[in-house]
Parts: sequence; structure tokens; C-alpha cells
Amino acid sequence: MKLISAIIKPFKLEEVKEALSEIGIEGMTVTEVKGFGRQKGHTEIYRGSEYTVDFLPKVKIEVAVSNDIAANTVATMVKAAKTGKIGDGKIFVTPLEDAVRIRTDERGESAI
Amino acid sequence: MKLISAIIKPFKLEEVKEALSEIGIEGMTVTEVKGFGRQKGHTEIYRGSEYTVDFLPKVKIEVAVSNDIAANTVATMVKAAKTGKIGDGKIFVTPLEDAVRIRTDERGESAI
Amino acid sequence: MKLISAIIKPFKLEEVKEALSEIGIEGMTVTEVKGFGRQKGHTEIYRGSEYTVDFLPKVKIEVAVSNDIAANTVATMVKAAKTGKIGDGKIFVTPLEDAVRIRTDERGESAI
Amino acid sequence: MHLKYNRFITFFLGLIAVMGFACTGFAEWESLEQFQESAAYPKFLVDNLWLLIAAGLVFVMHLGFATLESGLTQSKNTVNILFKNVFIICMGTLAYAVWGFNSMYPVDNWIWDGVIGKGGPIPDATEAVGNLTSDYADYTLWTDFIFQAMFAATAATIISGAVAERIKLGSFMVGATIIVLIGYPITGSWEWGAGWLDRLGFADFAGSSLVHAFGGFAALAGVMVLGPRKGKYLEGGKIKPILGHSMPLATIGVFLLFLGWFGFNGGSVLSADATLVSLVFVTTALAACSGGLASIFASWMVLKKPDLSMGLNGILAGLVGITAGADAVGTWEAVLIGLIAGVIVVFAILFFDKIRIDDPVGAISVHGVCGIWGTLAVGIFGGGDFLIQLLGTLSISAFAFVFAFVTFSLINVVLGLRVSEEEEFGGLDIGEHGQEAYPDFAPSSH
Amino acid sequence: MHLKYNRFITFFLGLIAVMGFACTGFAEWESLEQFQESAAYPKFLVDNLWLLIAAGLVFVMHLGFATLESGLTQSKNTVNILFKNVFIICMGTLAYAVWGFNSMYPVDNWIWDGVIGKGGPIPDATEAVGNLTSDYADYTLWTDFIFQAMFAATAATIISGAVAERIKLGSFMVGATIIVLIGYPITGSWEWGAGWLDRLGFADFAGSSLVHAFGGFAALAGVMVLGPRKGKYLEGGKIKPILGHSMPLATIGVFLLFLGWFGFNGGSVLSADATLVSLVFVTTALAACSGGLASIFASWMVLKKPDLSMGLNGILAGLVGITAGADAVGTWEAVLIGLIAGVIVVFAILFFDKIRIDDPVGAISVHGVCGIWGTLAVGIFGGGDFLIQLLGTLSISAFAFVFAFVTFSLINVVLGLRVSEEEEFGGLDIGEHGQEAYPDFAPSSH
Amino acid sequence: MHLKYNRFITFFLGLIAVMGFACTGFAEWESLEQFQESAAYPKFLVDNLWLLIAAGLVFVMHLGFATLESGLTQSKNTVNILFKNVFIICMGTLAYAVWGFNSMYPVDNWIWDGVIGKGGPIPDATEAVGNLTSDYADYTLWTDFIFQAMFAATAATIISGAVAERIKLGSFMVGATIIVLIGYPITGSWEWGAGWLDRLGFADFAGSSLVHAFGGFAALAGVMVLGPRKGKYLEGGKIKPILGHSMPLATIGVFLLFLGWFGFNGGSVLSADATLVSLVFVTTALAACSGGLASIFASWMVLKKPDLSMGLNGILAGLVGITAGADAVGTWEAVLIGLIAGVIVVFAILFFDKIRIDDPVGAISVHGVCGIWGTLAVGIFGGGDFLIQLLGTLSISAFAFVFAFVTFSLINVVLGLRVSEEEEFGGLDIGEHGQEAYPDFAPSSH
Ligand SMILES: Nc1ncnc2c1ncn2[C@@H]1O[C@H](COP(=O)(O)OP(=O)(O)O)[C@@H](O)[C@H]1O
Ligand SMILES: Nc1ncnc2c1ncn2[C@@H]1O[C@H](COP(=O)(O)OP(=O)(O)O)[C@@H](O)[C@H]1O
Ligand SMILES: Nc1ncnc2c1ncn2[C@@H]1O[C@H](COP(=O)(O)OP(=O)(O)O)[C@@H](O)[C@H]1O
Repeated sequence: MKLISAIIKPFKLEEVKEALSEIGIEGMTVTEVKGFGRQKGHTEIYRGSEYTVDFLPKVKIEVAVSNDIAANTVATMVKAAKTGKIGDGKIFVTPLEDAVRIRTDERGESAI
Repeated sequence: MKLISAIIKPFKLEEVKEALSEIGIEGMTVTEVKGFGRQKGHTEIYRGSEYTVDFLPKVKIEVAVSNDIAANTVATMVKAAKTGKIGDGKIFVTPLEDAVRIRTDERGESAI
Repeated sequence: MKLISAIIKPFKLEEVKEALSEIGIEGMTVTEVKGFGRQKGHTEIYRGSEYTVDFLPKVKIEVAVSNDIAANTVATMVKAAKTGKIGDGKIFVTPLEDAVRIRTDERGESAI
Repeated sequence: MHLKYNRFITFFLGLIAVMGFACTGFAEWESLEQFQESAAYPKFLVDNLWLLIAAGLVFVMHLGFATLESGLTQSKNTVNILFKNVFIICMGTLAYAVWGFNSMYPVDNWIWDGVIGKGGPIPDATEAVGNLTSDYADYTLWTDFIFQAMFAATAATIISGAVAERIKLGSFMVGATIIVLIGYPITGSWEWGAGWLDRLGFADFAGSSLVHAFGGFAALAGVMVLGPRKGKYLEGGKIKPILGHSMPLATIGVFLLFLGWFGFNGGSVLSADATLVSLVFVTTALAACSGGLASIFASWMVLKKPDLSMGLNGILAGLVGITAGADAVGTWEAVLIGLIAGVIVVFAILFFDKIRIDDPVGAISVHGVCGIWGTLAVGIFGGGDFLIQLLGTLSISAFAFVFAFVTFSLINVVLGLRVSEEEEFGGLDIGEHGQEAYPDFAPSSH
Repeated sequence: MHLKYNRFITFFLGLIAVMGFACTGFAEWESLEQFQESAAYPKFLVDNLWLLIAAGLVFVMHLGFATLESGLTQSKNTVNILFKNVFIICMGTLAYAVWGFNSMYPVDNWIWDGVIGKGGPIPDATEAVGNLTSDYADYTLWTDFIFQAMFAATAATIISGAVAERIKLGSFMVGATIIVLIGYPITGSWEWGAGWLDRLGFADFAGSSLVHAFGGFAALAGVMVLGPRKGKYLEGGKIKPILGHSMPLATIGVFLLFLGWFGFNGGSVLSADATLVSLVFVTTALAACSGGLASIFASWMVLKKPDLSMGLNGILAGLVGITAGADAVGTWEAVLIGLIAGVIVVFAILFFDKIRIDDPVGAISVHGVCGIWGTLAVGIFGGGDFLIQLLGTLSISAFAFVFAFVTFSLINVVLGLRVSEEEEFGGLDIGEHGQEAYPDFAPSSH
Repeated sequence: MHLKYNRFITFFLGLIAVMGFACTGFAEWESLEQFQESAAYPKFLVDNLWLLIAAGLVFVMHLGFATLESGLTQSKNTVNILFKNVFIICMGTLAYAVWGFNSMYPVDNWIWDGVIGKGGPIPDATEAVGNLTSDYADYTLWTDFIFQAMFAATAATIISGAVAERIKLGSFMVGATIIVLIGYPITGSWEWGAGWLDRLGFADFAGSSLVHAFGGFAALAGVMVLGPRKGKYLEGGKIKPILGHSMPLATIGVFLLFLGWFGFNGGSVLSADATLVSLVFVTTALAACSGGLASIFASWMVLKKPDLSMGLNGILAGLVGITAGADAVGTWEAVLIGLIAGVIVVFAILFFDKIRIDDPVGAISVHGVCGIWGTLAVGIFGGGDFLIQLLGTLSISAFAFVFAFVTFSLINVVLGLRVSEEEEFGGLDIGEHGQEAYPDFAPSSH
């Protein structure tokens, strides 16, 4: 199994969620994060002093999937999250050794 | 070592924390997340228009543990977090290659 | 590749960010978390009743790096985040199987 | 105020005129025009204007209660608190127009003489003469109504805070309506309606008992029927406080209540009498300020930390304490009354928490306990008869408690009073209203 | 108010005196000293004071609008909303001083008789006699100005809420200035400036049409030129509500507006007349309260949940509804007017959403639709001629709509009216101001 | 106001009466009853009522300061700011009652003639006659006290904002008490207490210098002793702004201050004189509005973005600027005074930041610098002697600075003035109070 974490632009969340639903993924966990990267923050002014907001709001989507649909999941996310402009974000794939559904004690692929 | 991430219902946080303390786990990191799964959100109304809140508030607990207590940790979490109702959440186990305690530079199992 | 997660004191964020920039790391993702560990929370009072705030605000920095700079990244973070006082936090290193830059579809090390 | 007795006569005369009966008793003037040209007219204008402005100030107190109560409760129940406060001012004013006003000032129209007045709608006519009063009172019938109506809803608002975060919306609405419509005017008539307490010489200038102790003890009854919020009182006597979500809202609330109290007490002079109104302003402010300081230092000593919410409650305690005697005590007596109220309220809050009476905003301590203290203080400093003061305040408090207890118990049986545990956990905003107070911000889970 | 006609004569006389011309017409007194010693002086003082206090209360409404509008919009546009409200009160008062006041009350100085008045700056002199009015009016020229100036900015504020979250700041500032400077005084002169509507016998006591319907229909024009917020109206007729970010702010706003309305309506009596002012307080409060209850229950029935924001709009609907006839209807008629307004506003909001007129705060329904209703109600209950009322309110609303439509369309062509889609998504606070409203708190992304 | 001189005589006579001495000097009436029946009584009632209402309006300013200051500082220090404001109003009123009032208006009771007055508690008696003043003044002793008491605490509040986010709570409480108790009444007596400045012909109508410059320069001293907040001024002259946490709170604060200023300036007429009070309302509003616009456009030009917080400060700058001459300048002069104040404040804020004087809310610029400007403006536009105005405002500002500098330096030695770096980082809410302002919401870390 894989744990796929995608860091995307917040306003793409809805689209990514729907794209994942369409390929049959019905569970995911979302976290609000701040991203720092090539996309530069903006300069703001407060009472005469300029300052730079480096960290931009992003959303992290975590999805646990079985190995066989991992590649498709990533591809789907890329497609839905892409705007082509800098700051679109990253997807990270890490190995997932085990998964448990708390309600039923199910384990492994049947848990996700 | 394993990194165990549990996504649970927020009001179970205290119980899970205490259950983990009882089996000797003294460190953990908690993140507020929003979950999307079988448990459906609710319909709300604002000024005459209905809309669905899909994402439900959940809490993610991350615990780094040594391999030998990983299974017990998962079992303890499942027990403490279970309500038996839909939406109880998931536990994900990923491999942890290294851990460092920043304060002391300790490494590996002694760091967690 | 490695995914390095550092849980640090919030006011060290700026310093760690700058230290990472200096060794050429230009991307990272930051999450606000609450930590539970040896560092004990404080006692607060509300209308005559004492209660303990167990969970302390921490910041989690996630950086995806190639294997060769992983060790240096960890060392840099440790140095920048250290105050020597309890509660300085932890760094966790997990394996990263793949990375994708959404904007360009780049994969692997060139994506991070 | 003994002037009040006379003004009901006048009011009644006015009423007769309004109702279309022949106007019998304008002592000195035969027509509105004559009165307007008389030397007495400017004073009448000033008195009347002051009462209207005072009514506006008392209105501000409703905003004060709304913000104080929502500040001291959790963000997941904020829409619910605000909704209740919006409902209360709307319902309260109308209920008072339909029945309460006449029931509270029955003049000769008692169901049970001196105890229960006969209510009914306020008149509709806009005829000028009838609404003008003659040489007795200093304001029109409409002024009288609006000033008193703003008071009326206060009792329900006090209850609202104490039963917050767990009461069913519909059940609260029914209960609050019954209490404002029927309960509050009954005790009101005992004193301000020239009923049995007034006849005994009881003194309660602006309502330490009639408004505040009434509200506080009705709140106590509500809390007892409801029970505490889940998770507040743990096993082994431990208390886990449930924190209010916004100290700025709570502070705004107390400042607005302080402001409104200038109208609450200052308007209760029922004229713009320079000496009395200015004295009332001074005693009111001094008691509020000494109450605030006393609570700050008392809680600092007991709790080892300076507690903002206790300071806020202390100001209110001082204000409630001075309300019964604001016109009758001297400046330094006012300071003393406030100081004592400020200390009392700290210990009262700790006491009610110890006996597991869960009052999120401290309404029972502030309004109930300090309302009694303020009424008794008139017997100590203000020239009132202590025993009569004691009798009066206990009668009013006891009636409020019993009336509210019966009301809420009946509602509990018929409609249910408390939301489900699940709804309580998830918050009444989603549960009762399907709305969030701060949808842009995710509250953190403790 | 027919008194108004006379007061312009007086005002004009005062103006002449101020301007340095010989003072021709102090009917009874020859000098300020003489007047001050006369028996008429105390009444003059009271009347004048009440209007000043009423001006202060109307000022409070601007804070009410600022908080209501920011509460009902998203946190990423909060700085922008607040900025606009700060700008409006500053610009509005100055624009009224420079041109608007004299243009609205032209006395004999019409550009087009009864239709467009000639404006100009208010006088600078501080000479006492000239500013005192004689036996006609009850306040000084300065009092007149400040009371009316507080009204003037209101029209722009009403628009501000409806076009929120997508209008370019600079363009809004230009548009609002034109509307307050030129548009509002024109319709104002028709009635309060003794223009053609006044001559026909049209009645609009405190401005259901002149202020509220004017603002509401100018807002409608603005919304139509601008279009809805992105993402609100989905394909297939689905509506995705865009939630306001703070219900406490919205509620504070409505309570403050309610409070300010005591000055808005009560001050429009233009004296401290005891009977009239107190009646106006009562009708205003009753209509507000019945409006609130009606909206609560109407929306509860339709939407199955008790909706706080509808209750808030209901109070405002009742207030707008009673504004035209607050001095002319009886208490129970006021209740009825409020009830109907409260029901109307719920369905109006649903209706405008259905036809994709995107009004984040409900300003068009509250001020526009209920402004018309209130004006017509005077024809039904208040003794006004129904057809003249209809003619008047439609003329004012139509003028406001056309004037604002042309203004905003021209601005659209010259400066552009709408922010870029990217800016709308990111929020106007960053886009227009480079500032965040709540930098310590990260808003959650939906 | 030169009337003030006379009123102290009156006040003194009243005081004698109150104290139980024989009443010597009621010029025309021999008893209260006689006075009440006289034709002068209604005017007295109106004057007195207006001052009481004005006192209520000035009270609102304390809420304004509380919200403005907490809005412009970080959420981790919000409980602390609110607590200080609650403390200040409570302490200030009592300190003024115990000593300050009599020390500021010493009549003949000088410690050092014309320079330092002898204080003492206000009288306790409630006797009616003694509190009524005769033909000189227009209000009772109690009215005088409450109006002035509301002013007194203002000075401390101004300091509170400037030293926020780093000062130890206990030390601030001691310092603020000393300044309100001793410092403020001293400079106050120089002018309003008929001391040396008044004798020279200095003019400061409502306190541009006596209240605002005093507070502003005392704040400057506090900031200099304390030093800037950690992390604000970086190496190489770079400034890292520390953002206020809630623009709605800050905006609410400024609107409430604007409202309160109608009482601050309008009440300083010390009667309800129709011409003067209405003129003061107009000049006050015009200066506020032109100050706001000037700051908006000045900061827009300099900073390239329309800055809400600068607009807010501009309104306050205009208000402070007009305070000294609100009764003495014409309408368009008021606009000019406001415009200049609005420009000054922008550059003053930038200047103080450049020289590393860290003032989170801009209090030194708004109250200090614009207080001086306003006082000088009376010498330019209002008929005052420019050199005397200069002497007066500099004397008052210098005294405030030195007095506060010594006070805070001594406290620094004895108690310590500044919280630990760790506490400053973690926030004073947890550090000093063990409480959070928004426990339901996790603030984000920058
Ligand atoms: N090495 C990295 N490790 C973790 N997160 C990263 C890394 N690089 C980028 N990110 C995340 O991806 C987001 C987008 O990256 P950025 O460089 O701005 O644009 P792009 O994705 O177009 O290359 C960043 O805001 C950050 O959250
Ligand atoms: N495949 C998944 N990947 C990541 N998180 C998931 C996944 N499936 C479920 N979750 C998380 O688990 C939570 C509970 O899942 P849900 O399907 O609602 O109920 P249950 O756990 O009872 O099956 C979700 O809200 C989501 O946060
Ligand atoms: N086993 C663990 N798993 C996950 N997070 C941990 C673990 N132990 C500690 N942490 C995180 O590290 C933070 C610091 O740990 P703590 O024990 O307080 O101090 P120190 O790092 O100095 O040992 C905690 O607040 C928590 O967020």
C-alpha cells in the first residue's frame, strides 16, 4: 500500500476530491498547511512597514491506496490540481505498511 | 521503528492520549485535519440555500515507536478510539528510518 | 529520497527556514501541530477552576530531499532548532518512494 | 420610588382618555395646547426625553448580554446564543405590549389585589392628549411603556446565559416567553405596580430584586432542571472548566452593560431631576468600579492570577448591587456596596461550581446573589427597613425560582428541555440551526 | 412632515443672516439675548439637544452597517469592507458639507424647480444669531446639518454591502461619492426639500423611500452591473452559498442599527415633542420586534431550521418598514407593518437568489423592497394617499436605480468595476490593501 | 472655556453647603424649591442632562480604546490589554473620587498656587441644595464629577496602548494609578483648575493638550523606558511589523471613539447651549472625517496601498486635532485642521518607527503629536495667542513626559517594568493571566 500526500492550491481541493471520487476513492484526509517554494509570497504593508509573507496557504490531501491504483491516483491528482502556474504543488508517495479501520478492526487493503 | 498515524474523532483525543500514556508512550504530535469518507457530512442552510459540509473535523495523532511496541500501540489506539459508529477513523503504519531528539542529538529508538 | 519531518518550537521556524535555504533547500511544507511530550504544559485558571493545557503549540516542517543531502538536512535542522531546553522537538526520517511536481509532471529527485 | 404610586393614577387617567372615555382629571390644564404653553411644559419635555434616551440605553444592555454570553461560551454554540438574544428582545417587547405592561401596572385592575395584576394589550390610539400626563408624571404613556418594555426582556436574557450550551432552542423559547409574559410582571406589580410589597414600604429603586434577583433565581431553577454541561464536573469532585471562546466579546458585553446601566438606574429616577439623576450616575459608576476592583483583587488572592472574567463579573456585581439603592445612598456607601458585591460574586461563583450548579456566565451569582445583597444594602445604608427588605427580596427570589422551576419542569415533560448528548458535543449551532458562527475558521479541538 | 416646509423658510432666513445679509425675519425676538431670556428658549434647547443626540445615534448606524456587512461576508474581504465603511462616513459627511446639504434643501435655489436643487458649501461663520432659528424651527443650522449629514452617507453604505467581495475599491469610492454628492440630494429634495413630491402630498416620515429604497435600488443597479460573486450560482440553477465569516459581528451590527434607528426615526420628529417622539420610539421598536419574529418563523417554516441571519434581516426589515410612517400609525398597526415586512424580506431574499441577483447581505431586500412596503403602508394605515405613495416610492426607486446604473456603467467602462478573478479568489484584503483582517488566525479553506 | 473659572467659585460654594457649612451665595434663590419653580430651572435641567449624557458618551470611549488597542495587537496579548482597560476605568474613576477631582479643581486650595492643587475625596452627602449650583454653573456637583472622571482615566488608557505587549501587568497598574491620581490632575489644574496657564489666557477647549498630549507624551516616556517589542527592529534598520490581530475590533474601536468624542467635545461646552454644542458637533465631525480622508490618501500615496489602520488613525488624529478649538473655529477651518492632522499622523507614525520608538497602536502620534497640533491650531485659527498656545502645550507635554519617565523608571528599579523575553514570546495572556483570549481557535505561528 501507498500513502500519497499531495500538497495543492486550496481552491483546487474540491476538484481533486471529485476527481478522486470518480476513480473510486472514497476516503481522504485533508490538512491545512503553509508552503514555501519557488512561488514567492507577496509583499504586504502594515502601518508603513513592508514585510514579505513567505508561506502561502496550501492544502495537503492524504490518501491511502493499494499498490495497484497508486499510479492512477497520482495521475488523477496531477490532472485535477494542475493550473500550470508556479506553486501548483507536489505529490509525495511513501510506503504504507499497514492500515486499520478503527470501527471494524479490519486490516490492510480492506481497511482503506 | 514505525510512525503510526491515527485519524480519529476529535472528542476521542483525550481518551487515546491517556490510553497511550498507560502503555508508556509519552510523546505524540497532534494535528487538526478534515476527513472525507463513508461518514457523510451534514446539510446546512445559509440564507435559504442548502449546502453540504463534506469534510468532517478529525484529529490526527502521530506517534513514533520502536518496532516491538508498534502492534500494541495500534491495538491500544483502536480500543480507545472506537465508538463502533461510522467515521471512527483509520490508523496508518509507515516505516520510520531514523529519529532525532533535537535537544540532545540522540538518534534512533532512544530519541522517541 | 527521504521525507524529513521536524517538529520544532514555533518561534524557531524562521531560523530553520533560513538555515535550510542556506544549504540550498528551497521548498518545504509547514503544519501547525500540538505536541505532547516530556515538556509539560502549563496550568491555567478559568473562573476559579484550574486545568492543565497538555498540548503545546509546535510546528511541523516537512521537506522532501534526495538521499545524499538527507543527513546534512537533518543536521542543519537540529542546529537551527536547538535551544537546549526541554521540548525542542523531534525529527523523523521516512522513506520517500516518489515525488511529482504537479505543474510540470516532473518525477523523482528533479521534482523536489 | 414613591412617586410611582401617583403616576399610576395619572397613567390610569391617561388611559381612560385614550380609551375614549371622558377625560376627567387634568388638574391644571384643559387642553394639550394649554399645557404646552404653560411654564411646566419644558420640564415635561426634558423629563420625557431623558426617559426615552434611558430606554435606548437599556436597549444597549441587550446587546451587552448577547456579546457577554456568547463570549463566555464555546464557539460551537455561538449562533444559538445570539439567536436566543435576538428572539428575547423581539418576543419580550411584544409580550410586554400584549399583556405584561398592564399586568405589571394594574392600577385598580387586580386579579388578586396587590398580588396578581390583570394584563392586556397597550392602547392603540395615537391621540395626543390622552397620552400626555398631567401634573403628576413626567412622561407620556408611550415613554412609560418603552422604558419598562426594555426592562422586561432582561429577566429572560439573564436566564439565557445560565442555561446556555445545552438547552433545546424551542423549549427555551417557550419557557422564556412564559416567564416574561406572566412571571416577571407578577413580582413587578408587587412593588412597582403598587402591590403588597410597595404597601409594606419595600424599596427597590431600579430592580436589584425585581429584575436581577428575579432573573438570577429563575436561572438557578433552569440550571437545576437542566443539569450541568457534559464533561464539566468530573468524578472525585474535579472541575474541568469549559472555556468561553472570546474574551473581547465578553469584555465588549460588560462595557455595554455598564453603559446601559446609566439608563437603567438613571432612567429609574423617572424624571430628569438634576440632583437625583446625577447622584445616581455617580453611585452607579462608583459601585461598578469598586466592584470591578474588588473582584480583581479578591480573585487574584484566591486564584493567584488576575482573572479577566472575574473582573468583568465584578463590575456587573457592583452594578447589580447598587441598583436597589442608587438614589438613596451616598458616594462612599456606593463604593462600599460595590466592593462587597465584588467580593461576594467571586465566592458565589466558586461556591456554585463546588455544588455543581453549572452556570457558564455566572448569572446566578451576579444577578441572583448580588441582587439580594443590593436589596439588603438599602436596609443597611439607604434608610430602608432591613426586615422588609429581606422579606421583599426573598419573596421575589423565591417566587422567581418556583415559577421558573415549575415552568421548566413542565416543558421538560412535554417537549424535553435538553439536547441530545451528541448534539451537545457537536454544538447547538449545527444541531439546532444548521449554521456555524465562524465558518471561515476551524475551531481547535481540545 | 409638513413642518419641514416651514423650516426651510426659517433655515433660509438663518442662512441669509449667516451669509452676512441683514436679518429680516426674527418674528418675535430681536436679538439672541432676547430669545434666550424668553420662555420659548428652554423648549428650543431641548429640541436642539434631542436632534444632536439623534445625530449621534444615526452615527452609530454606520458602525452597525460596518459590522453587519463584514460579519455577513468572508474573512478575506473584511479589511476591504471596513475600509469602505470608514471611507463612506468620511466622504459622505464632507460631500454633504460641500454640496449635498444645500442641494437637498434648496429653498428657493432650484436648478429645476422642485426637481433639482442647487448645491454649495455650508456657511463657515460661527456667528450665533444667524444660526439660531426663530419661532418656526427647533434647532440651529448646525444641528440641522449634522443630523442630515449622518443620514446622507447611509445610502452609500447600503450599496456597499450589496456589491461587496468583488467590486474594485477605487471604482466603488468614485461611484459612492457621485451617488452621495449628486444622486441622494436630488430625490431628497423632491420631498424633504419641498420639491414636487412634497407638493403632491407624498409622506415619507424618516425615509423608507428617500433613504432606504434609494439605497436598495441603487444597490440593485450596482449588483446588476457587477454580476454575482464567482462560484455562487452553479450550473443547473444550484446555489452554493458563500457564508459570512462572523455571526457575532453581524448580530452586533443589527443591534446597533436597531439602537441607531431610535435616533433615525425619533430625530425625524425634528423636535423633542413628547407625544410624537415617544410614539415613534414605540412604533419603531414594535415593528422591529415583530419583523424579527416574523422572519424567524417564516424562515423556520420554509427552511426547516431557525436561521439567525434571517432573524437579523427581519429586524431590519421591520425597521425599514416603519420608517415612513413611524409618526402616523398606531401601535398595533406598527406591529402589523413589521410582521409583513419580516415575511416579505424572507421571500425577497430567496427570490433575488433565484434570479441570480447576488446580494451578500440582503440589502436590496431589506432596504429596497421593504422601503417600498413601508412607504405604501403609510397609504394603507397612516392616512396617506395610496396612489401618491405609490408614485413617490416608485419615482424615487426608479431614479436611484437609473442614476446608479448609469454611474456604475460609466465607471465600468472608464476604470473597470470588478476585480480580477484571481483577486476575487484570493480576497480583496490582500488584493486591494495588502493587509489581512485576522493575521493571527489562518482561515480554513473549504 | 472662561466660564470654567466662575464655575469653580460656584462649585466651591456648593461644596461648602455640602460640607455642612452655611450656604452663603445662592445669588437669586433661597431654596431648592424656589429655584425649581423659577424660569431658570428648565434650562438648568437641560444643561445638566446633556452633561450626564456626554459623560455616558465619554464612557463609551473607554470601550473604544479597549477594542482599538486589542485589535491592533497580537491575539496572545488580548486578555492582558482588555484586563488593563477594565482596570483603568475602575481605578481611574475611584482615584479621581479619592483625590484627583479636588486636586484638579482646587479653587482656593492650592499646595503651590496655580501649579499644584490639594486633592481629597469628593463629598459623601446627598443633600440636594448643596449640590445644586446657582446662577453660574449649569449642572450639579455630581454631574461635574462624573463628566470629569470619565476624562481622567483616558490619559492612562492612551499609555496602555503604547506600552502594550511587553509591560508587566502589576507595574503598569502601579504606574497608571500614579499618573491618574497625581500627574493628570496637576496639568489639569493649570488650565481647567484656573491655574497659571489659564491665567495667561491659554485655550484648550476640551483637552487636545490636557488630555491627549498629556497621554501621548506620558506614553512616549513609557515606551522609552521599556524599549521596543522583541523582533520589531532588526539589524540594518529593517522593521518587521508586528501585526494587530483583528481589524474589525480596531475599526469598532475607532467608530466608538468617534461617537464618544461628540460627548467629549460637545459636553465640554458645559451646557446645552444650542449654538455652541451644535457647532462643536459639526466641527468635530468635519475634522474627524477630513482627518480620515487625509490619512487614507496620504498613506496611499506614500505606501502605495490604501491602509485601513492609517485611515483609522487619521480619524482619531482629526478628532484630537479639533479638540482644543472645537468651539472656536469655523466649519472649513475645522476641515483644514483635520486634514493637516490626518497628514501629520501618517508621517509621525513612520517617523517614530524610524527612530525605533515602538508604539503598537500609534498613540504617541495620534494623541501626542496631534494634541500639540490641535492646541497650536487654536493660535492660528481660533483666536488664541500662538505663543501662549505653544508655551502651554509644550509645558503640559514636557511635564507629562518627565512625570511619566520618572514614574516608570522608578517602577523599573523597584518592581521591574518588562516581562521576560520568554513571556513576551509566549504572550502575556498566558504569562500574566493564565488565560487565553480565544481558546477555541489556534492562532497560526508566523
Ligand atoms: N522539497 C519540498 N519538500 C516539501 N514540500 C515542498 C518541497 N518543495 C515544494 N514543496 C511544497 O510544494 C509547494 C509548491 O512548490 P513551489 O516550488 O512553490 O512550486 P511548484 O510546485 O510549481 O514547483 C510549496 O509551497 C511547498 O508546500
Ligand atoms: N483512504 C483513506 N486515506 C486517508 N484517510 C482516509 C481514508 N479513508 C478514510 N480516511 C479517513 O478516515 C476517516 C473515517 O473514515 P470513514 O470512511 O468516514 O469511516 P470509517 O473509518 O468508519 O470507515 C475519514 O474522515 C478520513 O479522514
Ligand atoms: N514518540 C513521539 N512521536 C511523535 N512525536 C513526538 C514523540 N515524542 C515527542 N514528540 C514530539 O516532540 C515534541 C517535543 O518532545 P518533548 O518530549 O516535549 O521534548 P524533547 O524533544 O526535548 O524530548 C513533543 O511536543 C511532540 O510534538
